[in-house]
Amino acid sequence: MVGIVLVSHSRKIVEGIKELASQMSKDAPVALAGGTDDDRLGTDITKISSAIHDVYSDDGVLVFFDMGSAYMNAQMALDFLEEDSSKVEIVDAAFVEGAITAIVDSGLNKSMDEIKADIASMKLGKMP
Amino acid sequence: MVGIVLVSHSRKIVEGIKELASQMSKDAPVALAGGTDDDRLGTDITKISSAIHDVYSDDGVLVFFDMGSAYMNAQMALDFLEEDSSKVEIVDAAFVEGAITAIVDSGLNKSMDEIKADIASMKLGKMP
Amino acid sequence: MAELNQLIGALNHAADVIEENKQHLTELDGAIGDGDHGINMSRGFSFVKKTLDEGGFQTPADLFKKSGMALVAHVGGASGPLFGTAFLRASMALKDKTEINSEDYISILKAAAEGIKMRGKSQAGEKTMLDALIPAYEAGETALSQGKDTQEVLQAVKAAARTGATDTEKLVAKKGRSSYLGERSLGHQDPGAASTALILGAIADYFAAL
Amino acid sequence: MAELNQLIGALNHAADVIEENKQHLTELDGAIGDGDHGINMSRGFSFVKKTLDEGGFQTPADLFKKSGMALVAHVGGASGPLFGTAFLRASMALKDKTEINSEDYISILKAAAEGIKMRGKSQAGEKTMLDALIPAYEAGETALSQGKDTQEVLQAVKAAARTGATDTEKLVAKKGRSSYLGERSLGHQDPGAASTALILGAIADYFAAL
Ligand SMILES: Nc1ncnc2c1ncn2[C@@H]1O[C@H](COP(=O)(O)OP(=O)(O)O)[C@@H](O)[C@H]1O
Ligand SMILES: Nc1ncnc2c1ncn2[C@@H]1O[C@H](COP(=O)(O)OP(=O)(O)O)[C@@H](O)[C@H]1O
Ligand SMILES: [Mg+2]
Ligand SMILES: [Mg+2]
Ligand SMILES: [Mg+2]
Ligand SMILES: [Mg+2]
Repeated sequence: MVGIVLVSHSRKIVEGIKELASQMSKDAPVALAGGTDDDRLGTDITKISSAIHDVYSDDGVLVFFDMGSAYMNAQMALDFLEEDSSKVEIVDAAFVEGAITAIVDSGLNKSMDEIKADIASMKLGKMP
Repeated sequence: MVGIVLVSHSRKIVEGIKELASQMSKDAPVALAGGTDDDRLGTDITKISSAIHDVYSDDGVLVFFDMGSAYMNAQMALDFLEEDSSKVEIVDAAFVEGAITAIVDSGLNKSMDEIKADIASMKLGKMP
Repeated sequence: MAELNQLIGALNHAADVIEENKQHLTELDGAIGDGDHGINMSRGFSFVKKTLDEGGFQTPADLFKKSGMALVAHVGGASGPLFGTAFLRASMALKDKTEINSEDYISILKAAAEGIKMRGKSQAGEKTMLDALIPAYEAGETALSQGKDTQEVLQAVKAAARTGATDTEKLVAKKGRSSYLGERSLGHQDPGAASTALILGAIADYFAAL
Repeated sequence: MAELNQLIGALNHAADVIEENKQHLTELDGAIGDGDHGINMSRGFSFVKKTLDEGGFQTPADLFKKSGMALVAHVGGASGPLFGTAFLRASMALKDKTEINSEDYISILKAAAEGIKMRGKSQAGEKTMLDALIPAYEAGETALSQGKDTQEVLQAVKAAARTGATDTEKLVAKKGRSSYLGERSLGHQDPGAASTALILGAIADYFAAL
């Protein structure tokens, strides 16, 4: 199953999204990276890397993020990834809506490409 | 200033969005309606109505929602509103991204129409 | 067919049946939704029962309005505004009637379905409660046109709702949570259609037992 | 210009200057961002200081790499990956040099700016740290081409960074948080440009005082 990583400045937001999506999809591998290492609003590359690590498999990983600086830290995490980073993709999609669709899709055993097709219409041009 | 109401199945999600946006905009009137009246995942028309009430002014109110059933409950709340519901609009926009933009905009004293123009590109076709 | 007291009895019975089927409805929703439909309906109808206990209704319309408001306020899921709107539309259709006959019953089911369509921007065939409710009132209309008596009309409604609910297994969900699943929703019964069939069945059973 | 020990001293001084200006940077960010730039930078540079204290650097490149990683890991805001990438690019530009001269200094500033452009998908004129850093290395290049000595080059860099940071007041933000404000960002200094000017100023001051 495709792993889903949620990167947000806010721990609450990613916890909420995971709760919501898990009701509809118990099995999808979802990992969270919300807030800084000292639990302020912000993002943490170490949290992001270990979230990717937690849900990594050959099926790939999709990384969702809330705002531009979260994207930069996610990119940074990919640069230093131990795993094969060609299987990990940061996606430009509405955060809550895209993540829920992707989590449900992953639970249905859809492939990376199928999931990306399902969220293609949710692009927002969020990359900085 | 335009009031911003955030309706979500999850209390955590709306609390997180508000925290995030308040860092960038201290003054905008933001009210939350997250979770059911018994604090499960879901939405509550009473919470929605009182959130609208809390931020209502002649400048208008924009209501953001996470998923289709939240929209239905928000519509229901408008049907029963004490305030002038022609000034209250439920918007189809990416939840986190649209809400943050709108909250910052409201803090900048932008009008309903200006805010709606700023989030027009974040439409997702979320109404059921 | 029914005065205020009997309508109260019928709604009370419907609430009991929903409560008995809480687990079943939640399981249906767990398969293709978020697994809360039983909880939502049980909670909503427990407040309907409270409303019924408080009493003080002026007309059947008043009864349906207050019951609908209880659903709107306490269900928490999509079924709240949908069943709530259904009850409110039923209330509006009744105006100041003091008792209702079988024709009124079919009219309020139709009004309820229109309310759901409006609220949910939905229609027949999308694997929702409408796929129980629409065949139900259509069967009622047919029974009426064939000159059937009240009990027969009620039984026709019950049977058609049950069949409609079962037949949602053959539909791909287009509305609500289960629409996220697309084709994977096939083979599963829609929870909202199932609860609709339970309610209409409970009403028929209540009047049959009078 | 500098061996490992002096570079460590210069970075230590830069860290102290950032700490002294924590409040100021946070205020700048409070006006047009989310009000955390001082906190972010202070936290990041406190970990840089820790790294400097631990020591054990093989080369200047190693020093910049480890300092950059400290920023990447602990800043928490956009400035983390951006300054982090800047330091890492500086490290790569240095290769295995054991000391650096004023030409090397300008080269690593240029490499740092390229890193920020890549990471932030940004360019000059967007009201970011680049609007201090780019004029700074350009002034350094000019000073070098005019045959100025190391101290003069460092001072030219410092002065241009400071002017560049002040001039961000005339720019409308196109990147990062402040871009949400559009025209309303006019008249305010970009916090990242301000911290860039502080760092380059601290480095010049450190070497001037040697
Ligand atoms: N747009 C809609 N139109 C009609 N019925 C709908 C619509 N959306 C959902 N439903 C009905 O609501 C039921 C789900 O109710 P429930 O589980 O209580 O709410 P939620 O989906 O919010 O968790 C579905 O089985 C379906 O019958
Ligand atoms: N895309 C970008 N390119 C270059 N610099 C940027 C970019 N985004 C933000 N910055 C810089 O980062 C600074 C803000 O840093 P900071 O406040 O620490 O992070 P955040 O904005 O995530 O809270 C800005 O003042 C600006 O100089
Ligand atoms: Mg449900
Ligand atoms: Mg639900
Ligand atoms: Mg900031
Ligand atoms: Mg920040």
